[in-house]
Amino acid sequence: MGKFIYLDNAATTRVSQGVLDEMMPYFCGTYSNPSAMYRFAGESQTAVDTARERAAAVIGAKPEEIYFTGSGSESDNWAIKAAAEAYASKGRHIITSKIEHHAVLHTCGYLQKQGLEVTYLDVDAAGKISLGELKAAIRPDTILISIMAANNEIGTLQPVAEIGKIARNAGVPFHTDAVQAYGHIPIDVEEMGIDMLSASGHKLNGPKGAGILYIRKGIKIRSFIHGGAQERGRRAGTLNVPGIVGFGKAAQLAGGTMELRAAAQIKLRDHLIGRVLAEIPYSRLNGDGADRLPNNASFCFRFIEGESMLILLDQSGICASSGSACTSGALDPSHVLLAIGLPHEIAHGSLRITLSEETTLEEIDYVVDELKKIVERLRGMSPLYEDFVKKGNQ
Amino acid sequence: MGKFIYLDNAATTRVSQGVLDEMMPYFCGTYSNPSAMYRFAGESQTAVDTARERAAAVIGAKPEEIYFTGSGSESDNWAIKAAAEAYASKGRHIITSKIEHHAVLHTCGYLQKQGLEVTYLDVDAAGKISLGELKAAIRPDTILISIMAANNEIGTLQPVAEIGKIARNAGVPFHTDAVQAYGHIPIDVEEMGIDMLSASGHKLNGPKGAGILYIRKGIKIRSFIHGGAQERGRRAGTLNVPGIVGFGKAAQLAGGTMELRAAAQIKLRDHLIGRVLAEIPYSRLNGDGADRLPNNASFCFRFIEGESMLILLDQSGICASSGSACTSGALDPSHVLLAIGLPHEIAHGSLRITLSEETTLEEIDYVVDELKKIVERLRGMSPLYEDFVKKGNQ
Amino acid sequence: MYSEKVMEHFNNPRNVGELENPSGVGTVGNAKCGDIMRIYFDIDDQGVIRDAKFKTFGCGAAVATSSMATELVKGKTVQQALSVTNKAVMEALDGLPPVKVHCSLLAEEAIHAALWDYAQKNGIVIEGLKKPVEDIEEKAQEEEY
Amino acid sequence: MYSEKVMEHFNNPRNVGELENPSGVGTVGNAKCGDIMRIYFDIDDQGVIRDAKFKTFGCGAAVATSSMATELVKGKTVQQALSVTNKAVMEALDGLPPVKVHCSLLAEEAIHAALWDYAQKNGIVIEGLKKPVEDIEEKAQEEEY
Ligand SMILES: Cc1ncc(COP(=O)(O)O)c(C=O)c1O
Ligand SMILES: Cc1ncc(COP(=O)(O)O)c(C=O)c1O
Repeated sequence: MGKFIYLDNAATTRVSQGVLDEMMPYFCGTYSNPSAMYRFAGESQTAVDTARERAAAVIGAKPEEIYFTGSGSESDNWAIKAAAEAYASKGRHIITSKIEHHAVLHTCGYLQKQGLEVTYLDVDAAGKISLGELKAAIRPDTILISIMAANNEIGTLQPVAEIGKIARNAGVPFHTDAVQAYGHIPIDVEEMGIDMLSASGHKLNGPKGAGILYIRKGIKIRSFIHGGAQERGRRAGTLNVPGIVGFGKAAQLAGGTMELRAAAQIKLRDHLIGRVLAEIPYSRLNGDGADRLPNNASFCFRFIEGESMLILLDQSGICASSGSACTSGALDPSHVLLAIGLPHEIAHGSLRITLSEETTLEEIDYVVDELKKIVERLRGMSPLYEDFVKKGNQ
Repeated sequence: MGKFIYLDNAATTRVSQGVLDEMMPYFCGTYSNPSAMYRFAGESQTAVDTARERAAAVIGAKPEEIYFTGSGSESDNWAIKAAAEAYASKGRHIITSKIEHHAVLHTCGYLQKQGLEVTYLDVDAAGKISLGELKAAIRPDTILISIMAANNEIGTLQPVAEIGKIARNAGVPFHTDAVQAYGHIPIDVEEMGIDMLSASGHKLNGPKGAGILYIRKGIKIRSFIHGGAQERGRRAGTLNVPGIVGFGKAAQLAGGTMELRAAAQIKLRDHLIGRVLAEIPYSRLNGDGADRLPNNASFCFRFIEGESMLILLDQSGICASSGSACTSGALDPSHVLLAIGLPHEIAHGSLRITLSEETTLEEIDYVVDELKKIVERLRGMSPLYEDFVKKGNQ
Repeated sequence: MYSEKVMEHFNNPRNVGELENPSGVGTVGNAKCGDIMRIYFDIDDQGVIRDAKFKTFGCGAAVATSSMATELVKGKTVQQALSVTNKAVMEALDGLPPVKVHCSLLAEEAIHAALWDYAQKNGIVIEGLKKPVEDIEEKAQEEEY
Repeated sequence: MYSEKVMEHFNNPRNVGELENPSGVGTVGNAKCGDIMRIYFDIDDQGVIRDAKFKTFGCGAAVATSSMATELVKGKTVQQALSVTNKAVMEALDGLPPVKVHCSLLAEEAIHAALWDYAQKNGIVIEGLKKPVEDIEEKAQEEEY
């Protein structure tokens, strides 16, 4: 196989050379534990401080409001579970949406078993929550609103600033899972009234195993990982210095190129969407046409199933995904696609294509050409398509 | 400063070249998310599988009993909190010791606030728990025994096999924090009756931000980080492939060289201990003379304070620690030194020297020579020493 | 994730298609679970399966098991075809990942459904053949985490 | 972690030692907290601090603040010495890390204690000087995590 086209950048990204270069000195050279007394430790500490500043700058936060974690999932778990504890005396009600990542949904499910009440807001056909429903869902005992900034499957952006305003007016802390959004679209925690925000390094050409939780100063929150006094006593564990340094560099690079990158990606993305919808019958775009991540295109193709598509795409040298990477292997179709109202058999035929900075027009065109053949081939062996054709294409 | 002698290997270690070489392909090359469908993901998956086998082999576990985490602290938190939940219907009592790492102690403290009861076993002057006291502490509602394999400050080894036997007989799951022991001393989870075990990559020349929790098959345990289906649904978050690969390689290397390395380190360690005790008056060795980590020497020097020693050692090019790295900056002396019965002012004068594979006899001799001067100098400005001398050295 | 045999059958599935006037046809599975298999049989007077075709909506394993199942029953008598179990299909494919075992069950059920249809049409009873369930729902296999 | 000034005073502490027959001596802090400071003053008939010495058991900041505190009071009158506050000591050292601020408080207390001793010995009252507390316990500054 000559071709290799990686279009699963929502699942994970390649560590960029600039990021790796920045990390390298901290494995075998400046390897010390930053919290030690000797000067050697000071060098690691300085590197961590720089990373914290860079991570903060991308979202208009103060460096001391950034806490380094081991993943986006840890950040989500921390924000939600620790808020549930910290605000237990105020209430036991959380508001989230039906299309959150499992790191949020399963954490909420866990808390429900502990007796908390969770409202899962519906989304419309484009994947957006209703601000009216959000307002209506807020109760005196609501202690947290957790709504993602951008959906990992269908790319839909939520109206974060408006959610922040509603939360602020109601006096309810607002957490946003920005794992897909951080470094990809403009976010300002001040302007948008965000109180907590999760991000993950490997979604922006940074390292895996490095995430952040932004916690606004003044937000009551407990530790999730208890132990040593790292991260101002809030997140125990020897700092993953290379990972943190890599996160910081990735954040800086992503922040610096965001506008140009987004513009280029939107052009490619819309070309991809345009060709697919025009050239492949019975296909649909999932998510919002405009309010979507610059690098995300999510489709459903009727009568065929996602995994088969993925295997055939793979044989054409194309890496893509169907639903989110975490849930592949599961039998149920994506909860996100069901939440936007798709019936099961259509939801099963989903394909997510997520671009990188390096994706080219030629690659996109090649993908569409291959995809056309693959869809046709799979429909040729689909009993659903057979029935559909026989019934006269209603 | 020409000299650079790193003797704080209990805090963290240098990533070895062999480990880094093994990790390198997984940053910019084979960077995929192992759970994806395409063949590119299979390469990451294979690397993770190999790492899991290597990590398991060091402690005689099955690969599928190894769960990768983001740190030793996460592993400790997971084991203890999730066991508390899983066995809640059986009881609410945990047994641990007074000299555990804060990742265990603060987790237990947290659970106490949730209403659990925790027995903190005393240790003797050498830092060992009493098996009799352990037996006596077990109650019908005891759901977990968590005793560390080796102490991070004073290096004392606990009688893990005997603890395992007692736990097994009582039908109580046994967790051991082996962050300092894994890859350094022989551990066999079968022979020793260990049900859960925590380890951390950066303590054995592996990467920071990569840990494991061994969970024996059949041990009921819940997730700690909820979300995606990674790690058989028990630990969510995109796998940190380079970190996991690095952990595996470090485990393999450490396991393979354990005997020879330990023998060499014990020789150097005992030389160090011998010279210090012989040549520096009013000094003491902390921990057990024989049952101690091969690379750990922990001392107290009367009349002087640890941080001052560290700064002066640093100026001689020597990196060491006083108490554990995590707690430096704290005002209280180490809880471990207090637990073995030292009065505060002696505990404040502690120094921990932890060797690496690369430590040489020349380095050790240099350290002792410098240390002698430093201790003398600090005693020369110590009011405690002044009083002691004036009172005629009683 | 898949064996080479599975991949080979997925890439070059045998017996894809329909039969004009099949002796029996059976459709099993449902779109909710993401797998639907339809098997057509052409069975001669001796009760020998002369031809078999399939159409499948589903994952790689679903396609491969359909392909293998049709291969295994071709040329067999109806009675022999009954002994083509899901295990036989799996073994012939050098195994399936645990999450995909249900596809092989589906293939077995599809054979049974087509045979049942054949029996119904011809008013005969095939020994050992039970009326197939059309819906093979997964048993909720939730472990407690 | 420490400023260069702090490091300089730690490495080359001024006025380390004892005085044979001091006009006043004060010891503050306790071993439990890990800091003990003792300051000796030689004060002339004019009430001018002619010489100051110290001994300190404690961290780098404790040594540096002792050194700086003795430097700052030397040549000053007793009354002037009273205005050498912990803030003055900290500023002269280009600041201290937050966890080390208590060391500068200890230095201030040590000056006061030595002056109190001098006042007691000479039966005089120094305006604005209160009997020093010997034990400066840290306020438990536990944040809730
Ligand atoms: C005994 C022990 N347990 C737990 C830990 C925590 O490990 P980590 O820093 O990787 O979270 C450490 C090291 O800091 C340790 O020495
Ligand atoms: C929206 C969203 N939230 C959370 C996560 C979890 O991040 P991580 O895999 O770094 O734990 C992901 C990615 O997997 C995501 O896309």
